[in-house]
Amino acid sequence: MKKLINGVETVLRESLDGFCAAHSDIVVLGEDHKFVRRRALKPGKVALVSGGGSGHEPLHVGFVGHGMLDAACPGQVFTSPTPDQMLAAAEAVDQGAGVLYVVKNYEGDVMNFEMAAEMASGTVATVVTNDDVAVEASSFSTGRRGVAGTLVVEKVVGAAAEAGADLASCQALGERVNARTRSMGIALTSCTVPAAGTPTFSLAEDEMEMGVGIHGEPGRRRVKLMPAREIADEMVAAILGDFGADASGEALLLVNGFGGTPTMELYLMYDNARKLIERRGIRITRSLVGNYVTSLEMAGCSLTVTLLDEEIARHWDAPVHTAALRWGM
Amino acid sequence: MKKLINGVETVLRESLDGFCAAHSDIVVLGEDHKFVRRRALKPGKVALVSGGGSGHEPLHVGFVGHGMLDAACPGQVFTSPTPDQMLAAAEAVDQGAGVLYVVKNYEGDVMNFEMAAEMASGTVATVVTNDDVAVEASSFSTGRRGVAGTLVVEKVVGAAAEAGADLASCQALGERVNARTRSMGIALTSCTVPAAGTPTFSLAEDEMEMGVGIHGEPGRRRVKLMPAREIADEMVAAILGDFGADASGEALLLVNGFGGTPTMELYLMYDNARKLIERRGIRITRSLVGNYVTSLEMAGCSLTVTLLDEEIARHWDAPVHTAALRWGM
Amino acid sequence: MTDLPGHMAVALGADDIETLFGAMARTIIAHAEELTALDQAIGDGDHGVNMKRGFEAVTANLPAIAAKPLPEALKAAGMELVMKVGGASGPLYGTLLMTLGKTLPAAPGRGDVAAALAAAIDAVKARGKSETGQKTMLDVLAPVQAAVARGEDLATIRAIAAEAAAATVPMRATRGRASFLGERSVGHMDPGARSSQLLVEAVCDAIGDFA
Amino acid sequence: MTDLPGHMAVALGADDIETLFGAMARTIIAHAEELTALDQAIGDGDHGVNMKRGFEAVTANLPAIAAKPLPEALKAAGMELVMKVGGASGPLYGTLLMTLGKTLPAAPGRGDVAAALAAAIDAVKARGKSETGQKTMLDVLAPVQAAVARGEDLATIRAIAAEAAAATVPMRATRGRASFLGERSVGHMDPGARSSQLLVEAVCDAIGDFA
Ligand SMILES: Nc1ncnc2c1ncn2[C@@H]1O[C@H](COP(=O)(O)OP(=O)(O)O)[C@@H](O)[C@H]1O
Ligand SMILES: Nc1ncnc2c1ncn2[C@@H]1O[C@H](COP(=O)(O)OP(=O)(O)O)[C@@H](O)[C@H]1O
Ligand SMILES: [Mg+2]
Ligand SMILES: [Mg+2]
Ligand SMILES: [Mg+2]
Ligand SMILES: [Mg+2]
Repeated sequence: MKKLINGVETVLRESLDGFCAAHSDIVVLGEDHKFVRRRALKPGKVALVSGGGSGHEPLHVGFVGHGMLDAACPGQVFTSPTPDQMLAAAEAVDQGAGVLYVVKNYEGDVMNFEMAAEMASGTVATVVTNDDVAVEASSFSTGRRGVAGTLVVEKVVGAAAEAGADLASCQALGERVNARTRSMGIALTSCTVPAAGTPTFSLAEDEMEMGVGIHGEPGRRRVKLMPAREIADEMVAAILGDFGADASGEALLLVNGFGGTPTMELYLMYDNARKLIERRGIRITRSLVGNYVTSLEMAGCSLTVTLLDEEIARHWDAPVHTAALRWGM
Repeated sequence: MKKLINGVETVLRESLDGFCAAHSDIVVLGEDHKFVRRRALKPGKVALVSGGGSGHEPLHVGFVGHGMLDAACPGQVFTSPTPDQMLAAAEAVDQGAGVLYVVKNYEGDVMNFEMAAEMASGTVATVVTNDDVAVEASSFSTGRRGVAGTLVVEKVVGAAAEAGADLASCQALGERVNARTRSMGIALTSCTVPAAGTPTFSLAEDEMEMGVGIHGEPGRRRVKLMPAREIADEMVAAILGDFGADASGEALLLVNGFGGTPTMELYLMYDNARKLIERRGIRITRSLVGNYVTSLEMAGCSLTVTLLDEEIARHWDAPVHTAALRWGM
Repeated sequence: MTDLPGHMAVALGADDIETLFGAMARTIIAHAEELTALDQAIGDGDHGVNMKRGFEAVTANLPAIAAKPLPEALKAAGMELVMKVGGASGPLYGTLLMTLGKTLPAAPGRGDVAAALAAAIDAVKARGKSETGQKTMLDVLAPVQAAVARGEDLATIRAIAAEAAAATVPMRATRGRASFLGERSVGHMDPGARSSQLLVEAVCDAIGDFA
Repeated sequence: MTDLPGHMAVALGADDIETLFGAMARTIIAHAEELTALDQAIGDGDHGVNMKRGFEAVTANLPAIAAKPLPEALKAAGMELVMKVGGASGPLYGTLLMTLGKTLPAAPGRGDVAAALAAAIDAVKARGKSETGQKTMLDVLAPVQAAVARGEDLATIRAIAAEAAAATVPMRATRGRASFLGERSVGHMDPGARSSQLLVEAVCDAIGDFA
């Protein structure tokens, strides 16, 4: 395992210390490293709290700040945070208008946030994101994973909360954005959880995983490495096929790197995906390309498409000032 | 070689197409993919043009936009662009106040920009960046490489040009920022130039390269993998040692990922480096952490320290709106 | 067939509780790498790491935990797991222990144990929205509860736990991260089933020692 | 010792020029992987890729280039390299060919070739701020020029080019990317020295064919 660390026990703590020192104009570290919160809270605003396993940086701590999250709870690498973290975070940022938890759909995350909500004293609502089309949804399964589309939900609901929307509206908007968002990911290499010390899976020099999540978990299928165009084609087909007849009008396209793929290749994937999507009559009017919801050093990427409407586009465009997303201010 | 590409011949073209489509609000692609320029040019402003081999994205195309570059010329991967590119770019963005070339100190880049300057019809000045302390400067050698510190020069001079500074002032400021900037890099893995198809070098599971540049070139020394703290210590010592007695006051610290290192580790390195620097009596008042001057998928990072003064800090803080750096607007 | 040790019907002392939780913690910590490797195959490679972190916390607080009556000790250990393990296994094992704590009397007999286990398993199912047959820890916990209720001896209970864990290998997961793999989850032992087996074995050993 | 072919003192025809540049292009393209591998060891792994791109452009424009008189053909090929190769080798080989074009008469004799090569090497030194002994292409070009000036035959010139390239192996680089490696540049052949050797060999072959 080749990592820039001092020991597997202190990775998370040292990384959070660095993050909060580098962005001390935006964030404050909670006690015992339980959460990262906005430096400047806004009285009367619905508080947005997210969290999840670490190793996906900048998600979620990089999205704490004006126009997005009020707090994020970093779990151990790829492990849901614990209820005490969410309770402490909610308490630190609750401004009397209630707390909205944004939770990615993994049983661990859902159960821990659920326990926190049960223990909470204030008003709590939850939005569960499940944008990953690689996993077939079925009432007999855990359902779809929440992946990079979570960023879109956090940005859009963050803007609405900033603009004064109440808890119920924020929750409804979050569910609506999630319902209009689909993602799919692929990996060329695995990643190594520091505490595990060895790669989660291994791929031959000519293999790739189709339909991976963001935890270095194996995908749906192992296939031969394909040209970027064919990879994009399969991803776009899965995403648009899942939208079905709903897919038209304007859309946001997020090409998300998993951590080990060069920016050059991400833009190349964007070029291929965009052309395929526009050929289907959907106009890409908002774009984001980069490492936003990562899987440590995994090579690969995901595509996320959100079907826009006036409200969602307006909130996407609204000013945001976080460590990882910043515009308009 | 595992890459998200359609073929080594088209990597650069498709990637630039994607970049310019994703950021069409900011940039325009020049004909024959010779350069990327700002969409909105500012009459009467000194034009800043940079460029270099590709594979370092977001450098330089990601720094084209308000408050930074007017144009960037992307060469083939790790290969200086050619004089016709620089001539075409300069012609496209020259607003009558002259053109300043920002060139990283590699013989290829220097010679190609030199030929372009010799062929140019308008007024041209050049700043050559050479911030890499890993290479000993000597009159008998090529001198130091220009690495991640180039970002600082481009940002600061870009702000000055935006504010109306003339060509001579921009050049002088660029040289001053460069003189106050030092960097040093390390690598845990190599990278693979697409057209070459195999990694440039190879490292054992317990080895690292101390003092690498940004081209997957071998470093000064191959050493056993060390804890992050010791790595940071050697890098900080090299940088501050080179500044010598000049090193005091406020500084900017850039922890730059080479493309394959997780964000989590970059912040951990920031934490370690910052503490070591502050212990030496220098106050870190500006920070930047992320993949900005990359080496394809190489794992590793560089530290850059710029000693600030009021003018440099003010230009660093000034609004910028590019694909990769954005604040204040 | 020997019965569960008779003195289970009297209150466990601090030493007994320490032996019980100590045994559970030791086996989890000793098998952490194996559990992680199982989770690398069909999950996200953290089950051993998670469980180890939780049981290290239990170990660190063992004197305080063992000083309490058994029901309170179980609740405290369960809360420790909830606050330290994270992931899916934290809330589930936490719920299991906390519900045992809520249901068991201070001096439980065999019937009490069977009933408390049944209640705890129901609580896990409610928390996990899961059932047996989905390739999870429940596929070990449920047959073990049934064996206790039937009055099987410790050796038989151990054997049933081992068989049940092995029986998850051919299953297709429909809950937990392994469910994302669909058909590809077949052919691997469920990590949570294995950790449940280890815990059951540790408890059997500890109880055997009391006897 | 045979002299340079006598008809070098008459103007080269389009066929001869096509043969000359065709031979240079073919050898560079055929050895591109070797040149890249040399550059991976002490540079950035693109020398073969760069030179191949440049000589493919020369090949694509060969009819137009060969239609010009020799001096113009050399300038055109040099400009092609400048605009296509990039890196350090583009301006340097471009300058070499362009200066040859500026210096050689349309119907050069041996003395003209030696003088033109000397001028072209000076131009490369000026462009590269370099000298011989720094582990670069100059360490092949300079001894080859000296051999031409001394009147060596083609076989000797080839042998000198090969020896000169091999002699860069033990050198420590003080120019070019290899200089960043300091001591670690010792023990590897300079990629530009090798490409110069290949070009010299190709020219010798082509000239031999004219004879
Ligand atoms: N809904 C559920 N019901 C019961 N057990 C579950 C459920 N989800 C997961 N598990 C158990 O948890 C184990 C995984 O735990 P762990 O790896 O620590 O958490 P995570 O899956 O969040 O990484 C699985 O092997 C399975 O036995
Ligand atoms: N200043 C110089 N003078 C002469 N030759 C040089 C100089 N710098 C580099 N070279 C030659 O160029 C070769 C490298 O070319 P290439 O790899 O194409 O360019 P780059 O070094 O820019 O990647 C070296 O092997 C060396 O022979
Ligand atoms: Mg997990
Ligand atoms: Mg090069
Ligand atoms: Mg797991
Ligand atoms: Mg090279």
